[in-house]
Amino acid sequence: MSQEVSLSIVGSGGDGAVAAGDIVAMACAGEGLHVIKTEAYGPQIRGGESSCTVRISAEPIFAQAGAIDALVVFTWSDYARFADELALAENVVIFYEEADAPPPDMRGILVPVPFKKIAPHAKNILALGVLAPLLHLPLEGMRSAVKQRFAKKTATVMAGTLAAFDRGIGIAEQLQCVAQTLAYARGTPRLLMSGNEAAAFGALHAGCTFFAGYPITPSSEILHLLSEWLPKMGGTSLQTEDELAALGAVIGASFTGAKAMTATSGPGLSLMAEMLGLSSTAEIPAVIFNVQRGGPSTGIPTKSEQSDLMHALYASHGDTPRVVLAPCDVEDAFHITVDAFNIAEEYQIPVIVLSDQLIAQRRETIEAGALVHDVKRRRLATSIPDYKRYADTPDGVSPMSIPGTADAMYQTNGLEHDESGRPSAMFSVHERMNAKRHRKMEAIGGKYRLFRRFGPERPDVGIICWGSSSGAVREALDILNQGDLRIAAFVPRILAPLPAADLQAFVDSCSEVLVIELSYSRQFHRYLRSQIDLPRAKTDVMARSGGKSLSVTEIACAVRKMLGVEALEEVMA
Amino acid sequence: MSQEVSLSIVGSGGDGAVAAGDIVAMACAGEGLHVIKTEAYGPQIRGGESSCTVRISAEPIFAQAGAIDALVVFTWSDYARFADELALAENVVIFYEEADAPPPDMRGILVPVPFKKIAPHAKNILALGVLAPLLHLPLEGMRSAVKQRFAKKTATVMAGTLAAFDRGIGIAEQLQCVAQTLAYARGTPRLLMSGNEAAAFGALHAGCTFFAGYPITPSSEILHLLSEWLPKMGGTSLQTEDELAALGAVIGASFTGAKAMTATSGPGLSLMAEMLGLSSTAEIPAVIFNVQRGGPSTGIPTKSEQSDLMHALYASHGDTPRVVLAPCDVEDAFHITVDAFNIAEEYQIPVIVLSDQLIAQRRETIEAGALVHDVKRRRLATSIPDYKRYADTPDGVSPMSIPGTADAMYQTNGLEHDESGRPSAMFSVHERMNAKRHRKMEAIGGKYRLFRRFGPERPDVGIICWGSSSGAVREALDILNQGDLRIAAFVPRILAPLPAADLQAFVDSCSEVLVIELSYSRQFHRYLRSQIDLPRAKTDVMARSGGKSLSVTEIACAVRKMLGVEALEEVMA
Amino acid sequence: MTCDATFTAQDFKTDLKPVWCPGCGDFAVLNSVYRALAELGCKPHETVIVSGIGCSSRLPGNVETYGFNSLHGRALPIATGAKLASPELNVIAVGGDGDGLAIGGNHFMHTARRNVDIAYIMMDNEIYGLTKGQAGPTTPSGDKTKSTLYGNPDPVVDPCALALSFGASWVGRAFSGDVKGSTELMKKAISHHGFAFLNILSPCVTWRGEDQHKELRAKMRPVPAGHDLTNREAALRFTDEADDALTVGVLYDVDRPTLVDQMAAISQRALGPKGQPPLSQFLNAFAPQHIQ
Amino acid sequence: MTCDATFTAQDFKTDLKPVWCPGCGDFAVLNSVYRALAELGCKPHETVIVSGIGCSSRLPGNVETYGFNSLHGRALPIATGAKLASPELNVIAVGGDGDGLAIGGNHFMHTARRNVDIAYIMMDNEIYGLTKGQAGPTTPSGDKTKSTLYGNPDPVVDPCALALSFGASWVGRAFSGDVKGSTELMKKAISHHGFAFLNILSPCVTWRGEDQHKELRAKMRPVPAGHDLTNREAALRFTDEADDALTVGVLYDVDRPTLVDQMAAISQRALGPKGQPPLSQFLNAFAPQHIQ
Ligand SMILES: Cc1ncc(C[n+]2csc(CCOP(=O)(O)OP(=O)(O)O)c2C)c(N)n1
Ligand SMILES: Cc1ncc(C[n+]2csc(CCOP(=O)(O)OP(=O)(O)O)c2C)c(N)n1
Ligand code: SF4
Ligand code: SF4
Ligand SMILES: [Mg+2]
Ligand SMILES: [Mg+2]
Repeated sequence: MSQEVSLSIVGSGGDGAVAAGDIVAMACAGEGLHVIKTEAYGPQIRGGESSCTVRISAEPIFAQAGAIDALVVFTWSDYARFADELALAENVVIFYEEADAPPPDMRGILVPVPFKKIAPHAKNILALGVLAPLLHLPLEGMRSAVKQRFAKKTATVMAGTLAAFDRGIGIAEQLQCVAQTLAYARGTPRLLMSGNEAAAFGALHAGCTFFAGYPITPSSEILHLLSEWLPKMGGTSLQTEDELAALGAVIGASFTGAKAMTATSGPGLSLMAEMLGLSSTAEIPAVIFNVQRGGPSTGIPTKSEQSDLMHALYASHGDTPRVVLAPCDVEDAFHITVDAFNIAEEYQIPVIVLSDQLIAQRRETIEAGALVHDVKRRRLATSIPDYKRYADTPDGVSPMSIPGTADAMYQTNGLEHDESGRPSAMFSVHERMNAKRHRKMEAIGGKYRLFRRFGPERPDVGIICWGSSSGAVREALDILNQGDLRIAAFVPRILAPLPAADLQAFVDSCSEVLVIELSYSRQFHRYLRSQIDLPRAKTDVMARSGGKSLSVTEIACAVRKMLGVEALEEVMA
Repeated sequence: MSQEVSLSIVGSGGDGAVAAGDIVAMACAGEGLHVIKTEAYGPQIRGGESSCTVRISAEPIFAQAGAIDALVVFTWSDYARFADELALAENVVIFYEEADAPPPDMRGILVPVPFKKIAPHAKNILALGVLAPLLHLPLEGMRSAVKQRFAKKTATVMAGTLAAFDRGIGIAEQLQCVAQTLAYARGTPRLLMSGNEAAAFGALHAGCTFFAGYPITPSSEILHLLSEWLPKMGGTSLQTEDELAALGAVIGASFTGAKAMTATSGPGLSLMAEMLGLSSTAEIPAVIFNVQRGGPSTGIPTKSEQSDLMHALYASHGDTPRVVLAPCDVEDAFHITVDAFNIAEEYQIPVIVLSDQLIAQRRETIEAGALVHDVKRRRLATSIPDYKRYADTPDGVSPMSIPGTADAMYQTNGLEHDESGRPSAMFSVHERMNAKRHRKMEAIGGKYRLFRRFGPERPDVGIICWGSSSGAVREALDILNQGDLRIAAFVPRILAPLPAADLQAFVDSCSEVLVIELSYSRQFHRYLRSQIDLPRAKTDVMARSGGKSLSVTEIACAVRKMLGVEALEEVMA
Repeated sequence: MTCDATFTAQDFKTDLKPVWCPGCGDFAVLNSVYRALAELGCKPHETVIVSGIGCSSRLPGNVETYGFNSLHGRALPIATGAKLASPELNVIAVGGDGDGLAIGGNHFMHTARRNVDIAYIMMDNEIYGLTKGQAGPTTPSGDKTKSTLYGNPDPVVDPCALALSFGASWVGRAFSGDVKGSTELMKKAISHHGFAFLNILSPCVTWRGEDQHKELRAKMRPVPAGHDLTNREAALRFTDEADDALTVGVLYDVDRPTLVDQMAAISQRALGPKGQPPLSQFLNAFAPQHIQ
Repeated sequence: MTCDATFTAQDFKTDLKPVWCPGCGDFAVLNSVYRALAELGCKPHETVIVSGIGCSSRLPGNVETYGFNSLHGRALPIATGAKLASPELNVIAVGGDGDGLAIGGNHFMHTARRNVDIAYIMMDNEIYGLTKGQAGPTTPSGDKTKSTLYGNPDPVVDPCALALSFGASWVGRAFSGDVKGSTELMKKAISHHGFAFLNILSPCVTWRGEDQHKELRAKMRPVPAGHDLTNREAALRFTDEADDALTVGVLYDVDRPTLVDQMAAISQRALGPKGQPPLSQFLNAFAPQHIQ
């Protein structure tokens, strides 16, 4: 018995590996369990190999599965594709298609099952039936989840599917093998959402009424969901001809008062560099939701990486203030999105959210009650005598009028301009306006000190990381701190303006510092150096390419190596 | 008598202020003098106010004019526009249009001249006639320069123009005023070129055979010159529909073996972010010549700034290696352009040159003999058995085959790919290829330690600056080091990879460090912090918006203030 | 578009001095804009003028409405966003030939295709004015310019022909020197339900020479009587005229659903008979359901 | 283009497995490419295939020539640079409808206008395939897709109509299921002197359903005898057909100077009678001249 299990299903297109994972995840969410579900695909557009991994736990979890306790393999050649990415537990139980012999060097408890013979059209559900009793997964919940998933199928198909599930249970009962089983107490059902879904909900919650976007993996779900929901909520969603037009339309909509957003991934964000500068200079709120994938260039569209950081921080010629936020997990994708709107609107500035494929596309359980967040509004100008659109103010924010407002008309532009918005090439105006625009960053920094801190005070090692890496780091802390080590972590959720004072205090409090990131060129580390004092002598960096998600073990090893305690036994759960 | 004089002519469109400046500059270049000529314009597209300033010296000079010794004003309202930008010497002599009374608070030696009455169509040449004898400018040289400038005019017009010049001389002879006069010995004639002209020549010298660009101030002269010259030299110049297409065409041409370049300014560079990543990932050489202007967004197109640095260093999502070079002056625009081609070709990497409006559009004398520079070639693959386009090598450079080569065909892409160029989503391939691509940066850094260092060893203050700022810094050193101060400067000409070891050694050798840049958000300083150790306690930053060029006095004051020697008397020449 | 208040042409002037060269055709375009807005009775504060970058794109700064001189080539996406988010506004886009046909050509295509309910006024001087005289898509083939010293290698395009192929529902052509004609055409373009494209030939005295004015005026002729405004093939013929002809007037005018109409219909379909759901309904798809 | 060596269709295959879904129309396009190249006698190493991003744009990876799967929408500028810099190469561009008409629409316009001497093959499945089924410019109006749940609000475009309006000098349409017909049309497109645009309808079984194949085949009919290939108006009529018709074949074919021709002429004019000057002559304009 264990408080958690992880299972993985590997197959080809049509095998329904991913659907099976969804069903398990939803069933467990219904029991109030904590779940994190991830998927992976081969290069084939469809019909290629896919794998789906579900980690289920009675206690809160923050990272995708580490070692797999139970594995279903429909074809070994498909498994081979993912072998690198799937860590198998010592005593893993493997249910494989009887007709396909396992490779000779395959370790684990190997159990052949005639999936194809018994349920040629519902192999995946049959497999769930086998897994459920062995792992102690909720049988009724799984039946419900199957019905929910196939709600649109005919009664006959549904009946056949449920029968396959029961056949699986029957098979399991005859098996002699012992798998890791789950022990838990049933709780309030949880939502099961992906980061993209949470972000779309966050946008709607924040009052977004305009979305424009261009499809791109792994962000398209936001386009799909907002195309479905905005028209219901009195808003508009537009698929544009390209990303330049998408951000352009967002700026146009926002100019007339709408809360507006676009969503994209690296290549699209690159194309938005010029428009970003316009939003910043004309001081028109805009939210740019960017889901990072493997780069550079077209890179690896389906995998996660943290390498759009520098582009997000610095793209666009000239001195262009912008805000950069980064969610830590699925639920946080909701909060950060609302914050993005709040900051964009309150400070009339472009806000880039840097999510990543791992957060965006993994499904995670969250408490429905957690999805609340204060919503802020724009500082509007209404019929001000002698209205000056860019009037200088202590925090740099000038009241903004919107078309339709009489007596507060203005003509704006991306040229340097004076308080009225008149183009000016004068140095004095330029310096004053640069100062005004950048002053907003100070104001935001003062108000939005968004970060998370985990672990004990005065740590031996203080980890600094961001975005999806924080999940694995948080779990690594739990493991590492079980002995006498004192490891802590600081995770900024706002990257620009960076909460530099808080971060510096953290760094100063640490004996050693470890920066962790999924960027080959160490973008985060370089950025931190530019913003705070990070003494070389006490700083280590664990940076590598994305394309494989950060594991808890990887982090634990890095910390131990740093402290020279490699020899220590593993204390993994 | 002095070894240098500076003069300025201010007028409206049609007054010919700029033409007059050109003539003086060319005449002085013919005498072997050192000249730096700058222009400034109001917002009017044509017919608006303009000013032209020429600094002439018997000794080498590196910065535009400081205090103006002689000023010609055709209309005081035009002068008012530039008053902020023109520093007048204590004893400035001002020749103004008799019909337009000077403002009451105007200081200086005010001399009314009936320009309009005497030479309504050649006021500017008349003014030159007045200035020439008073400042001891070369009379014959100026006549030649007038002829050269108006070579295409009719004989009658030419005669009238020359007559105006002589009338001016006549007027000068009757004047009682004493101006700063120039003392010099005639030398070998020099070339008079702008940075854009030198860069276009550099490209041709380097063997560029393909140019594609889209017009944009202040880089268009490169497009114009290469459109004129490439067709003569067996190459091709293409004006594309936009900047994305321009860099795309460059990459396409380079893919087939051509040495290829584009030129642009901030907004265009922003649009090139995605293509830049393709060049880097597919490892196709490309030279991107970017002339910085005031930003952000459309900003101030006609003025200089150093604020495209971060975009040049970091634009494009993902970990995208690229090289960034920056010329220090007009002659250097030639050398850096040749280096840009050399590096791009040798290392199959995109190279961005960051020039700026001040270098690009000012005209400066240079020695014709200085325009020589070694030219390098691409590492070509020819019929290699089992050819692998991206074969891993110690320096990361893989032999490149070009279409037309049999038995070395390959299919490339911007996806992550293996040694053969095959798309791959595998982590191990991704990490290996990221490493290979970034290894080239190390190789370049080892070979191209491009920087300039001025001033004594172990300085009290070490200035770090880049690009056009270095001219004023160099002159400030000369002044500051006249007393007991020991001031030095380090000017990297390659910004990525930064010559970090050399720069660190410099920093370590300085008691204090002053970073100087024209970027409100201190881009250079932030970048330096990320790359080297720049202790806060000994570092000061002098950063401000562009839009007004850096003056020698400004720098000298900053250094003195830093050292607490403000009280010291000015030692300005 | 609300058009009931009374504002004079004068009321639409800002006190910013136009930056154009003396003699530039854009002055006349600006005058026509003032008049058209006044004569249509447009309310300044309910009007938005969006432009790109270029000499011509400076126009919004001179008109006392909401104005936005944006980025080179990007006026139309911004105008689209403005119109979709606030359909009650009168949204007008203006810009140059380079802005709209070179760098902005793709947005022209898609904005016309979608029939976004805006008027798009292209101030066509057959050259890149602001950047000092390079060839653009409307520069005659063979012409020598700053960037085409040996003659422009590219064939010239007719902006109206493109607008027609892109699916614009209203297409007109004007000559800026003819302020009265231009004003009338602008009024029609602004009043049109859907995407209205008006190409105004507007001379650039600085880079196309002083004669462009005279030449254009000499070529100008009205749309012949009897031209069927709903016939695209017929309209296209005016875009392939002899060198000495320039037909001005409305070339094409049809009514089809605009993008605003389409979005309204989508909203209707999305809402269904039950009307706006509570936002919490969004979460249903992500909540485990107990299904018997 | 050099076309004298003998390579078989087989010789043009790389050993990379295509990533397409079983049943995807693009397999047939690939087959036609192999055959066309072989039958034309193209030399693999003198052929360059450039694509954008999309399912269709993966094609160059499967063809044993020089190949470049570049960026979404940017195949044509890259192909233009390749052709201008190396006119002796046989340059072919391929890609999807979204790639060429949405994000890449502007390059399509200008590359056609300039008559760049390349063949451009658009694999048109009326959908964004790679990103999993969003509407594109060729998706029928009203269709429900991932991004248009309540029906596509945008009018559909005909790529051949656009090509004709942009000035393409050769325009053809094919159906990928008709490998023989497609091969013949590709051969003509590749051999054409100038910009040749071939729209190949290529079903996406995954996002447009299994019926797209059958439907397209049923609609397919040849260009009627007597069609004047130099008549643009006539060609345009095939781009505005009834819903149940899909005319395949060459729609338009004229000869006019290509951009390569124009550039050669420019070089001639630049050189003048004296031929290539020494580079040092560049500096003359910047050297003070002693003029008496
Ligand atoms: C991205 C970008 N590229 C280039 C420019 C430079 N630029 C400014 S205006 C212009 C063209 C102007 O031509 P047109 O649109 O015809 O307007 P006109 O000045 O002739 O009225 C160009 C290329 C820019 N501002 N932004
Ligand atoms: C700049 C950029 N935006 C978006 C994408 C995502 N993307 C990849 S392929 C594609 C569209 C594919 O449609 P199409 O061109 O018709 O090709 P198909 O897959 O249908 O063959 C998109 C939007 C991208 N790669 N780059
Ligand atoms: S350059 Fe031409 S278009 Fe621009 S303002 Fe002058 S005349 Fe008008
Ligand atoms: S998604 Fe469609 S276009 Fe893409 S490979 Fe599959 S069937 Fe072909
Ligand atoms: Mg123009
Ligand atoms: Mg498609």
